[in-house]
Amino acid sequence: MSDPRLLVIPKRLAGVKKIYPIMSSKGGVGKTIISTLLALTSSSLGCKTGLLDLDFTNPSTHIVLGVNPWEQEIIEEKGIIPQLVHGIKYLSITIFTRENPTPMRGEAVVNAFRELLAITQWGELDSLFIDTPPGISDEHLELLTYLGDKLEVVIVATPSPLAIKSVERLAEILLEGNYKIAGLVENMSDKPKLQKLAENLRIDYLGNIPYVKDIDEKIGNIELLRKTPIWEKVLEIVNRLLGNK
Amino acid sequence: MSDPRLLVIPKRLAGVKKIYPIMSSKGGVGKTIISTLLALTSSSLGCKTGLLDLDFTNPSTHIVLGVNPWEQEIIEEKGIIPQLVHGIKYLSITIFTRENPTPMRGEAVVNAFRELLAITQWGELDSLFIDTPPGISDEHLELLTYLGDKLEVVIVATPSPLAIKSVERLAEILLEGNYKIAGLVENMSDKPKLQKLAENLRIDYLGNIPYVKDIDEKIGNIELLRKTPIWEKVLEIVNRLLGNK
Amino acid sequence: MFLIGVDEMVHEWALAESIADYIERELSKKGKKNIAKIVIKLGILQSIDKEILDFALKEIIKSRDYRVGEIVYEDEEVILKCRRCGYEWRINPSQLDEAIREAIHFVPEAVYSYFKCPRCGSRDFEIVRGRGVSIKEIILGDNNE
Amino acid sequence: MFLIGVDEMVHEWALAESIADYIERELSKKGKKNIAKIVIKLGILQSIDKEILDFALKEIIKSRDYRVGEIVYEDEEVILKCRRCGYEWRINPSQLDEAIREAIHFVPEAVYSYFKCPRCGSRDFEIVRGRGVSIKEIILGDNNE
Ligand SMILES: Nc1ncnc2c1ncn2[C@@H]1O[C@H](COP(=O)(O)OP(=O)(O)O)[C@@H](O)[C@H]1O
Ligand SMILES: Nc1ncnc2c1ncn2[C@@H]1O[C@H](COP(=O)(O)OP(=O)(O)O)[C@@H](O)[C@H]1O
Ligand SMILES: [Mg+2]
Ligand SMILES: [Mg+2]
Ligand SMILES: [Mg+2]
Ligand SMILES: [Mg+2]
Ligand code: NI
Ligand code: NI
Ligand SMILES: [Zn+2]
Ligand SMILES: [Zn+2]
Repeated sequence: MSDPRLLVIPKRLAGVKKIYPIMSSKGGVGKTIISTLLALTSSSLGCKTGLLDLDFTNPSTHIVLGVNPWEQEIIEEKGIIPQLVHGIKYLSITIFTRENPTPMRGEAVVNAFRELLAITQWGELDSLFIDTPPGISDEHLELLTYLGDKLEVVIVATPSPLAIKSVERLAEILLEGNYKIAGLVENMSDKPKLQKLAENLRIDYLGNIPYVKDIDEKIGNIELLRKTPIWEKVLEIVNRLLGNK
Repeated sequence: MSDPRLLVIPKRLAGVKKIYPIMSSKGGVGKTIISTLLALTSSSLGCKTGLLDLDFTNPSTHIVLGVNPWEQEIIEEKGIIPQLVHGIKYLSITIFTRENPTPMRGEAVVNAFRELLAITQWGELDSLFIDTPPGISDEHLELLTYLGDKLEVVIVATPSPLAIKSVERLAEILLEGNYKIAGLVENMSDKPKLQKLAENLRIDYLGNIPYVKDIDEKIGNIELLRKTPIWEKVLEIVNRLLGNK
Repeated sequence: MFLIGVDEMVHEWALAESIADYIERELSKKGKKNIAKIVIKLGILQSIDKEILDFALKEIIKSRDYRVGEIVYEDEEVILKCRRCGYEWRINPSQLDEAIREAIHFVPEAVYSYFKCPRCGSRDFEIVRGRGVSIKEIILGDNNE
Repeated sequence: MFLIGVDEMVHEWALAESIADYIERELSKKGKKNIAKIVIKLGILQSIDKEILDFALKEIIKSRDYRVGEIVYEDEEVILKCRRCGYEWRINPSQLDEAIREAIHFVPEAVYSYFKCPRCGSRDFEIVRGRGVSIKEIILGDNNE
């Protein structure tokens, strides 16, 4: 650990009680929507909540939140302070890259990760939710390797055969490294089908979120999202996660 | 270019007439299914076809093809020869990693990419289809930077707001670098909705593939896949791509 | 520097703290309490405000249990190199549009969203040198104080 | 080596060709036609068959328009280092299960699918040295022939 930035990152997160990265090696299973709604529902329960978008080369939590990256403002105070969006402390690389394409090789991802986390002052938070990209590469390894002790990973999967293999591979990495797994969320699924899988992997089953056909029309509008069954289900899940039930 | 492997990679692909990477920064839009079906339908038309899975940390074309990685065999002849699977020359890193999780940082991805392409003898092919991971990182940049002149990129998108932004960002990178774009495939969409987007970006619209509810039950079984409307539509698209219409 | 309230409160402070922590760790590894000299490289891509960084670093060090003799800053110019066509070029952040300069000031990798190779248009380029803050050298002092 | 038909046809041939191409390019850059000596490092993780590589390389060079005096191979042992806990360890591929050794023989990065840190279980480790084939040194010869 010869990178000075790695020394201050734990300090920047010292006031954060729980960090929940939302992961799945498979893309398109709902990580972005779920991480954003986990943050929003947690905040709606009165918890101090943060949301960090780590999908540097394809950031999209701002689209779910309805935030225009061209209007985000950088607030400097012994670092930078995440902006308050719908009550949550929100940080995405789009505050710097706007809507431009940002292809990054692994080395650049590592630098962006460390720089961003070294300068961001999260303050006091009950929970910080982190949206992660698909795959298992630099973003995930930086999180696990340097913040592993503080993490409780939320795994997202759909009941598709393409997604299930991915869950098994991800769970194997987490289990053998003794990382904490908060549980498995089953998305786009009207009935719970992955309880058995969770049981076999010995991870908590957090619940299933139904497939909602017209969800795309509601993305970007919190008031509309709040009225969907997805919100309701995520609220149940966040209650379970935060130990409220 | 000081890596000796980069010198032989173009030779290994010298007998390949066209290379089609299937790309989208967004995950879960159908890259894997579409790249696999593009290869299968192209082969069904009598074309010599290859399929390469570049999604190293989450490979899944073998699941669509119904190939058991534990039964794949490595054939050595002045390098390695891709296995014939349902008539196509097929190569996935799972031939080496089996079904184990394989987290890789960018540097490892680069090494795996160059090693694999330096030792693989594709022979004579009309078309090589390449499944790529989501995001825009080392796998994509290695392809674009070192094989750019031979590529015709197939972009896949769904009509979701989360996918559209991604397409715009990807197209921007390809257009400004003067890469050839074969066209845009709209997936999980019963009506063509992205024609306008394609037109604005000045890329060919290759067609829309309907949402097929029970597709997951057919994954891994080519005979069942062949009877779906997805196969039919991909066949139309491959005909357009190969200039047969 | 962006919406600056009090000068010394800007984001250079966060970087100064990481340098101070690094020094502290190096000293504690060696069981020492002071360094004679530290050389800090400032890649100009990040447009670090040297005066502010220096002020912050000295303030932080004052509050710590060790001493630093001399702090030397060395500017490093930016060289970018395209992996696709090999073209090398320089950029001078002070001539950039303010918003872009600010973005790169916070996260130098934002350079990938605003720049492409002037010759071939590729965004696959390397920051050969001049990215940002790094510690080039630490010369330990004696321990007798 | 796997399902080997003729010895010299195995995958070491593909690697030999990349070395031969590299030499050719270096020579043509310098306008020379022969090298006195090339030193090739063989990281033992890849279990390269030295005899086969040597045979293939010499065969390919014979067919080319340049000459190579001496080819020297240097084995390099494998050191892996965990990024999470800092633990360093060695592996000896000759003691591995045959199928795993073969996988790593073709693509050394397959090591990430079969190994984890023996101390903390992390797969985020670095191949510090010993990965595979690389060219350590080329000493040019004179040009008069
Ligand atoms: N429960 C759901 N019902 C219907 N569509 C969903 C649901 N969850 C996610 N989606 C859709 O699936 C797509 C992928 O979701 P996203 O959150 O971007 O996944 P990821 O971040 O894992 O790639 C989006 O178009 C989103 O609108
Ligand atoms: N046309 C379609 N209709 C219904 N489901 C589809 C369709 N195309 C893909 N899918 C499903 O969407 C999921 C993601 O597809 P996949 O090919 O793995 O996407 P990607 O490779 O882009 O991540 C899979 O579960 C797949 O079965
Ligand atoms: Mg996402
Ligand atoms: Mg895929
Ligand atoms: Mg500033
Ligand atoms: Mg072998
Ligand atoms: Ni600043
Ligand atoms: Ni071999
Ligand atoms: Zn260029
Ligand atoms: Zn370890």
